[in-house]
Amino acid sequence: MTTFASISLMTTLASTDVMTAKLTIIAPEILLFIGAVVVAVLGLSRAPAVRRSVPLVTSLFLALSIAVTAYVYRLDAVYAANVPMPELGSYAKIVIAVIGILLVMVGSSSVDRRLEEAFDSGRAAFDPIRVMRGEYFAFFLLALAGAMLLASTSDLIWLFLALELASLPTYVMVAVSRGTRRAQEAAVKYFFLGAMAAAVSLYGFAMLYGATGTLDLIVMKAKLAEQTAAGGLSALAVLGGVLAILGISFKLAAVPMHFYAPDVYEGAASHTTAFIAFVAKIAGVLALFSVLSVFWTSEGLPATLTVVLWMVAVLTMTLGNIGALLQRNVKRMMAYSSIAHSGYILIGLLAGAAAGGYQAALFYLLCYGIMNTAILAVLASLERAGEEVETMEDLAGLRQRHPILAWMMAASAISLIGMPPLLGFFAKFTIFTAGIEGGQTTLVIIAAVNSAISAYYYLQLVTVPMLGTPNARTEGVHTIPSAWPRYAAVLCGLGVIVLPIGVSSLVKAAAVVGSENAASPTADSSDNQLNAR
Amino acid sequence: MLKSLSYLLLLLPMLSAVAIAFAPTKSAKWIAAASTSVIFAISVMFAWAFTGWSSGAIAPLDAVTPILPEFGINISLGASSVGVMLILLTAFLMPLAMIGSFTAIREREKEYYAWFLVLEATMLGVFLARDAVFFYTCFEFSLVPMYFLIAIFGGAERRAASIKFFIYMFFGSVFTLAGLIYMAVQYKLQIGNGWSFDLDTLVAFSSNPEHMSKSQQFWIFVLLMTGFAVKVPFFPVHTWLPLAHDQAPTAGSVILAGALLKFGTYGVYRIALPAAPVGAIELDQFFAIICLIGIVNAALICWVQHDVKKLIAYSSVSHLCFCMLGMFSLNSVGTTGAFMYMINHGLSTGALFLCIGMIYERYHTKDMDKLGGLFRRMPVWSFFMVFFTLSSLGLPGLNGFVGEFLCLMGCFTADVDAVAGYPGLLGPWYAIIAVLGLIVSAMYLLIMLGKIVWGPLREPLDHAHTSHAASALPRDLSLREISILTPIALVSLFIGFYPNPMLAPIGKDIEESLASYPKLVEEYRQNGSLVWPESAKSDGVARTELDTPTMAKSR
Amino acid sequence: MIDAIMNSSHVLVLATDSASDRSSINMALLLSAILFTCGLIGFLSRRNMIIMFLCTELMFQASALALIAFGKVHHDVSGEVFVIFILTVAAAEAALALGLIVLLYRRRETLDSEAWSELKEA
Amino acid sequence: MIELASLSNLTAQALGTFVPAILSDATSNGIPASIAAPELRWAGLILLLPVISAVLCGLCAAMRVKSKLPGLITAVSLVASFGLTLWLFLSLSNADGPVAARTVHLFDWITLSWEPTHQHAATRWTSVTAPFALYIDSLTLLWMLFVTGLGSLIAIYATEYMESDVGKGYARFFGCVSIFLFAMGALVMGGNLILLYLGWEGVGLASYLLVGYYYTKPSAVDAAKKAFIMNRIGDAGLALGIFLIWVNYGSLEYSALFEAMQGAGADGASASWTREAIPYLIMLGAFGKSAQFPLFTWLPDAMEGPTPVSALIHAATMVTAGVYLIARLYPLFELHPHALETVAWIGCFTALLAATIGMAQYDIKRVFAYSTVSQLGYMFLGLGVGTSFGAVYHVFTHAFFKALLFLCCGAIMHGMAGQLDLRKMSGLRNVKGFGIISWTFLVGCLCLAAFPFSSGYFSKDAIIGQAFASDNPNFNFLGWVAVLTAGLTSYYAFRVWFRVCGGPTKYEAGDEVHSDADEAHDDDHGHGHAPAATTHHAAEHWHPHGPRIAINAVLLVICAGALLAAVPAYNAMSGGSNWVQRMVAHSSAFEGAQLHDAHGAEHAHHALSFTGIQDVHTATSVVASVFGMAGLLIALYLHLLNRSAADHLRNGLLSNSLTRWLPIAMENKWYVDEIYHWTFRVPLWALAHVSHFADKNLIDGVVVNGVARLPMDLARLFQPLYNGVLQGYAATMAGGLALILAWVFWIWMQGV
Repeated sequence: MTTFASISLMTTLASTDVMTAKLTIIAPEILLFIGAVVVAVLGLSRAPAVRRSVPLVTSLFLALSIAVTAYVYRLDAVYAANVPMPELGSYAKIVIAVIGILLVMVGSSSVDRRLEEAFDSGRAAFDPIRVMRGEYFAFFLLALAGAMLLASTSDLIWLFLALELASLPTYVMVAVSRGTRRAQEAAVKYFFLGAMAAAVSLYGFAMLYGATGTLDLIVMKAKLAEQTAAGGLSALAVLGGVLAILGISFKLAAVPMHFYAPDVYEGAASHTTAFIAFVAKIAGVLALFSVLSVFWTSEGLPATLTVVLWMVAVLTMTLGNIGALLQRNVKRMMAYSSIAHSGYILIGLLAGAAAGGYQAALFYLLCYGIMNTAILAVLASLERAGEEVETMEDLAGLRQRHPILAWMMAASAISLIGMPPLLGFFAKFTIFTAGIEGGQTTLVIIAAVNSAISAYYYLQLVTVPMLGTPNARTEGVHTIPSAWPRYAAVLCGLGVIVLPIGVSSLVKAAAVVGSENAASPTADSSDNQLNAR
Repeated sequence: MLKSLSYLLLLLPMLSAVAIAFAPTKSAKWIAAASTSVIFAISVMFAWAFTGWSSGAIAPLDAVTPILPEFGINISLGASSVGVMLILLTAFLMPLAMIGSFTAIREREKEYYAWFLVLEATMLGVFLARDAVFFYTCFEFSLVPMYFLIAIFGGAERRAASIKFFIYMFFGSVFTLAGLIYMAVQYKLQIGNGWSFDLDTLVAFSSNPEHMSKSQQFWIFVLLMTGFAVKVPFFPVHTWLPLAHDQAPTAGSVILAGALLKFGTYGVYRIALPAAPVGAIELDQFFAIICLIGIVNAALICWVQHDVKKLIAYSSVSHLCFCMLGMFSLNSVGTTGAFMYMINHGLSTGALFLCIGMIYERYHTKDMDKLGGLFRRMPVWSFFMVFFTLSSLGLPGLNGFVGEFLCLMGCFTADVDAVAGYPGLLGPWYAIIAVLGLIVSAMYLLIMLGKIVWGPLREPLDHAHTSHAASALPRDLSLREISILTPIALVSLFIGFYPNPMLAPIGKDIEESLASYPKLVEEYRQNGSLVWPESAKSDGVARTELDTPTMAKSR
Repeated sequence: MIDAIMNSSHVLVLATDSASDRSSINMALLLSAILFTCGLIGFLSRRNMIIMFLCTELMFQASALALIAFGKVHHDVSGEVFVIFILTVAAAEAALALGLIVLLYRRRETLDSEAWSELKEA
Repeated sequence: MIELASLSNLTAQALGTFVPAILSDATSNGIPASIAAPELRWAGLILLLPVISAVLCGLCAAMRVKSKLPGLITAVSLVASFGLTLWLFLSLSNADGPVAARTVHLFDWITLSWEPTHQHAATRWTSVTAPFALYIDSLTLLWMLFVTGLGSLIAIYATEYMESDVGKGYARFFGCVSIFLFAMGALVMGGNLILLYLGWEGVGLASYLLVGYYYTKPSAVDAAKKAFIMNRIGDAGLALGIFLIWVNYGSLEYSALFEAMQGAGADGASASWTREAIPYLIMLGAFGKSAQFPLFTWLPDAMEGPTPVSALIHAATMVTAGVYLIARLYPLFELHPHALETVAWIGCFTALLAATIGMAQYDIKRVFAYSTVSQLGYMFLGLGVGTSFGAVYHVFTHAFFKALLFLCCGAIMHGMAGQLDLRKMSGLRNVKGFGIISWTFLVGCLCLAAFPFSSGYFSKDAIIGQAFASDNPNFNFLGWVAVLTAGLTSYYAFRVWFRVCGGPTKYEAGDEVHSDADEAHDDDHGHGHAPAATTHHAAEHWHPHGPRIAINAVLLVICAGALLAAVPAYNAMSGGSNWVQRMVAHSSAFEGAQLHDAHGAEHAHHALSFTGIQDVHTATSVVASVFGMAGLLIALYLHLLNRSAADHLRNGLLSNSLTRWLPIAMENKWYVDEIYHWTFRVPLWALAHVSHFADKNLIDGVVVNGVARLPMDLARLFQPLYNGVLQGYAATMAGGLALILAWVFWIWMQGV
């Protein structure tokens, strides 16, 4: 009781300092907001060169935000901001921005491409109403800003708003990513189901508030710990926790909130698919960090939440992997793959920070971002008769005409399987290690079986482009004029191969949610928790 | 010296692979042949300089390159005599396989040779690894080059075969990974000294009754064995092998049989058996019975095969089950036999695949019903075929015999030599059933010889028309082909008559790495169970049980 | 199930508040649950996309109501502050929703959500 | 070559008369400890020479030498090897000192030892050592003398016999013969059981390669395969026996082994099955190699090989390896009298069975093949009833006369273009060039039929006499069977001779004249040597041709050997001692206590006492001679004087429904092959198909692919959920949510 009182006292007394500190640590996000405005304006320019510079400007802002993040997270403000996981942002924000740059490269020329061509050729006159590239990249930056904000969440309002900020722009991005009906259908499904999920998590937040009487995460954690110590969590808290987790798991595309994913990923343009696959996932994971850390006590997660997460993890990875087996559409396959990877990440969340689970999950997100972007960048850099290339048949024998793209796709696919010594292996390795250390051996074994299942469909991404024979259909497949998606593919593909050399520092850098953190159990408590079983 | 040689062993194949990728297509095969030969020379130098022959202990090569120091993962190399022998075997077979492919591979040559060199690097890595993760990395990554080799250069069903091969293997080895990680995590939690993935550390740790309870050991053994069993391959999980062998290009089959399958047996010997003695002892009879079924079943299947390559593939299953039977007798004789079997199987089966490849190049069929009496056409080839068949069926005086005899003897005498120095499990009845395999193996191998080497001449009907590709090849073996087979034959003969230089260092190695067994085995034989603390440490050190699902105790 | 939750929150309310407020707060919470359920059921059963969107709004407002009620329980204003943000977000969503719906209507001239089921498992 | 032949001739004489000093008068009970004799390392050359010859033959084959060079190389090296053996024999005979076996360590072969891990460990079991070492005692020497001697002679014979294959299979043939000699040498001289096993399988290999020498003939290939596989069955038993020996006695080296066995005989306490099973497993090996029931069917088929091979491997040497094995391990068998009795029964049964089959065969080589089986049966009978001397003596005499018979058959075949059917040849003694063949053939038959005072007479008598001398009534019964078999033997031997060499001159060419026309490009084919010009009108141009000098000389030498093999027995009769008996007596094959008992009983009472002859051996010779003469006379009547009577007899038997089975069964070899086919091969073959089917469809098809398909099928199960309808998704999500909430609630209730 006294600790709780002192904490709340401290928060009120130091509130002005806290506010400054908070504003300091969200400097990268603020920068992205500014960037969003700038980009939106630039996109309306009459000069084609200016309009064409939009992706570049976007990247510049992202690069700047990396620098700012690197700077800001060396300040004391990080600890003064009274954020449950103060250092989280230093890794998460940089990862988001880096992958963001790659994603910009993938999508740089896709939005409005036909329209711009029409403008260039004089078939159409410039019309500010019809151009969308500016908006697209503005939304792009906003969503990234939302995801980044999730890394420095300190209360439920922030959490909710950041989640919505990460979500709402993506709905629009899906809709405008390409002019087809399928994209709009995808957007509709994404939006409505997303709204429902948001409502669910919001209701969960309300319950959490009801159970603890506070929205501040640190205070809430203390309150819940008190409840636990006093004989168990209240039903309200458990209900709130479950609802919040399930609502957020929509972002992760975790079972049972994953149904939208295949349709949306398939409907959106490839570059947007890459975007939502990564951004939504990292947003969801960061949000789950916050929610789960509230529940961690010295005894670990409450049993009910453990069970729920366990089941969700198992179902997510299993349904994701088996779903992907039947797919001929690469994007749809990658959707299921995304679902499956969420399942693996959930192992890290279940293992807890002390066992290195959060670290593993963060590292996993980075790896997943690179590998997934590589595959979709290859798709984005190809077209057939003006349409996106998205089925296996289109990729058959890709090696013969675009060997580098085929190799990059193969390397990334093999890495996604978890084949050592590629990047994906280290991602899985850290997750598995954390899982076993966190006492989730059974779960790890299930995940291991799942990764074997996944080998089947990932191998298709190797076999078809590398070994398939080109057919009449693939004759029409060629690269799009812009080379940026190809560069992105090569960068990601090389990253998959080369980054393992520096994997040590990457993993070390991900150790931002450590045991010294207030919001997560310490190593001792973890041991005790394990021992108590 | 040893350190730089070991690095060279790993780097040279990789560098050569890169060189091939950038060199002109014409020179690919020459680079491959030259570099694999150089690697063999290096491996011989390595064996020459190797210091662990007499001690039997694993000689660390002090070559530690940290990869993930947070997890204690390094590229650390070390070798025991068994490992060095297998390195020699691998490095010996590689140049032969490469030279053997000169005429068979005419398309996508660069990829072919480059992948083979990558494969060689992984194989040498497995046998040199002293770090569990590095071991696993090499163990697993070998699938990729093999996958490409089968999928690009294989037979008609290559696609299905390669995918099956890959997934089957991968499915098995993820369990091994889980087992390795489990050991490492327990090490970290119980020792509190940070992470270590050093194989010896982990093995010593987990075989200690103070650290691992009975059920933990049991499950660790099960997890580790799952991956190794698929690789060996044990009886019910062997079905990838005939398909993969059948579809793989000749050199692929050679390496698959010669070195890749040894990953499994080596893994069992190097990791599974030393790390989890309780699991091994309790599951010993189960695995032995599996081996027996494998021996007899595969041998019988060989009998009714029409495809000669499949026949040899199934005979591999039978032979490796034999090898594992020897190992699971857990005594000195059997384990030594098992090791000899590994080497000899690599030589003779590898050579048989080479022989069959030579026929396939000429006749484009492996169907025994279409080929016959080739002695008349190709006496030199027939000589080698008969020679290696005899070596494969364990004719004394050739290499196959030593391993086979010792395996059988180890298995047979295991329950009796408890009065002697080195008690083992199993016993005469296992050996008696295994002997049936011996008889049947003579049967199918001689039937094979009777069909393709002896008898009236039978050539495929359309041979005259399809032989345009083979027109470059002489009717009988070319000098190149003879020079591939001759070294293997000579080595076979040498081992057959003078296996002692191999037996002595291996004996030491086996005593070292299975040091905990004799006592436990004897105890098990006397009491039918082992006195092993069910919960090893009760003083507040964390332990996560493998056998209880998390859910049941989550409350 | 809702009963059970209500019962448990009942305990909580008992512990924190006076008996007179108890019933009204419980009623508010019950109402919020009913609203949420109605919203969900409406979302599942109606095909008109505007109605569906309104149902999600209903669910949002149910949460808002619960937040206010809990704020009352805890004598805390932060619940109400949250509600203001929720309203803002709801407005933003509404704008987005309407934009999307108009876009779709232009394409298909229908607001039936089932008309948009081209993307599915093959 | 003639010189070499006469050298061996001389030696054969020497064997009969020469009494080695160290072997003369030792009566020690048990086997003396062996002496390490590093100075005898040169004895390894006996093994090395054939190896060198094999390698050189291989080189000749590789270089496509088109001359008789390989034959010459082999003959020279084998003769040299024989010379060395003789030298070894002489040098050991002249040495002073105790009577003992010499062990010569050549090099380490298999050495496996380990530290005992606890203090109870006995020292013997802490190693498995099998050095490449020789164990030379008088048994070894005896065996090696006739192995290398006959080997040299037959190699010389073959240089001429195989001449039609010069440049084709010639080098291969002699290479294999060399390999055989090496393997046989290792078998006989090897100092431990694993080395014996090496030789054991090695001779099997040589046999396989040589039986299948005419590899284009499917029957030859099948016969080779059958020989190897049946031998493998025996080998497997031998291997298991070797393991058991190690288990029980802790060593595999003879010297240590015999010591341990004598200890075991003394205490005789343990009778665990591991100990009891040893002789039976060893027996399995011996029966496989020596073609005894039930593993005898390969030997007659093995006659597909070239005749010198039949003579050398399948009559004189290799097939006696089983006898050698049991003789070598006689100390072991003496610990198990029941096992010896089994040996006797099986030997006797095989002798009778094979003799009955041999009576009804028309292929002369097959007749003698069955005769070999039958005679081997005698040898095992001898071992079984306790006269290892008798057995070994019979091996010795049989080696000569059976080799002679086969070489005669071969010479006939060679001259008659492969003709072997005794119905199609007659009166060859009058054909030009066949004289020597016919008369040496007669000598061979006389010996085989144990005609009084021939070598076979003495050796067979030693066996049968011992059977009658035994107290064991079973052995007496076996003695009667053996006597009956002796009569049958005499009948079938002379049936052949009277048919082929007696009677009016009449012959047909064999099928090899035609076979060249059938297979125009059959360049490796050919028994005998049908000239190349016989492709058309072959039969008209064909004339039988007699053998030349090499064959004739060898026939004469071996004939002499066959006759002289009786000399030791004469020596014994004239008050001296039988040289062979002394050789046996100073080796591990020495019949220990058992024999002495029998000797004690000899003069008092024996199964042939009714004849009124006190000495059992004399009585036996009389009885056996009566049977033998009866057989001879019947053969004389049926096959020379009144050949139609034979057909009448056969038809008479066939027409009587009660007896018709007899000739049919005999001509069809008692259907043993068929029985094996249906009881072993077919079920196993069916099982193989079942295994294959199960492997392909059940394990791979159902289980593996099923497991692989399971995720797919599961995915299909879930596929309807992804129906693309927004409400559907919402409903599923909400449903999932509700389920989870319900579950959580349930768990929570449980918890509270």
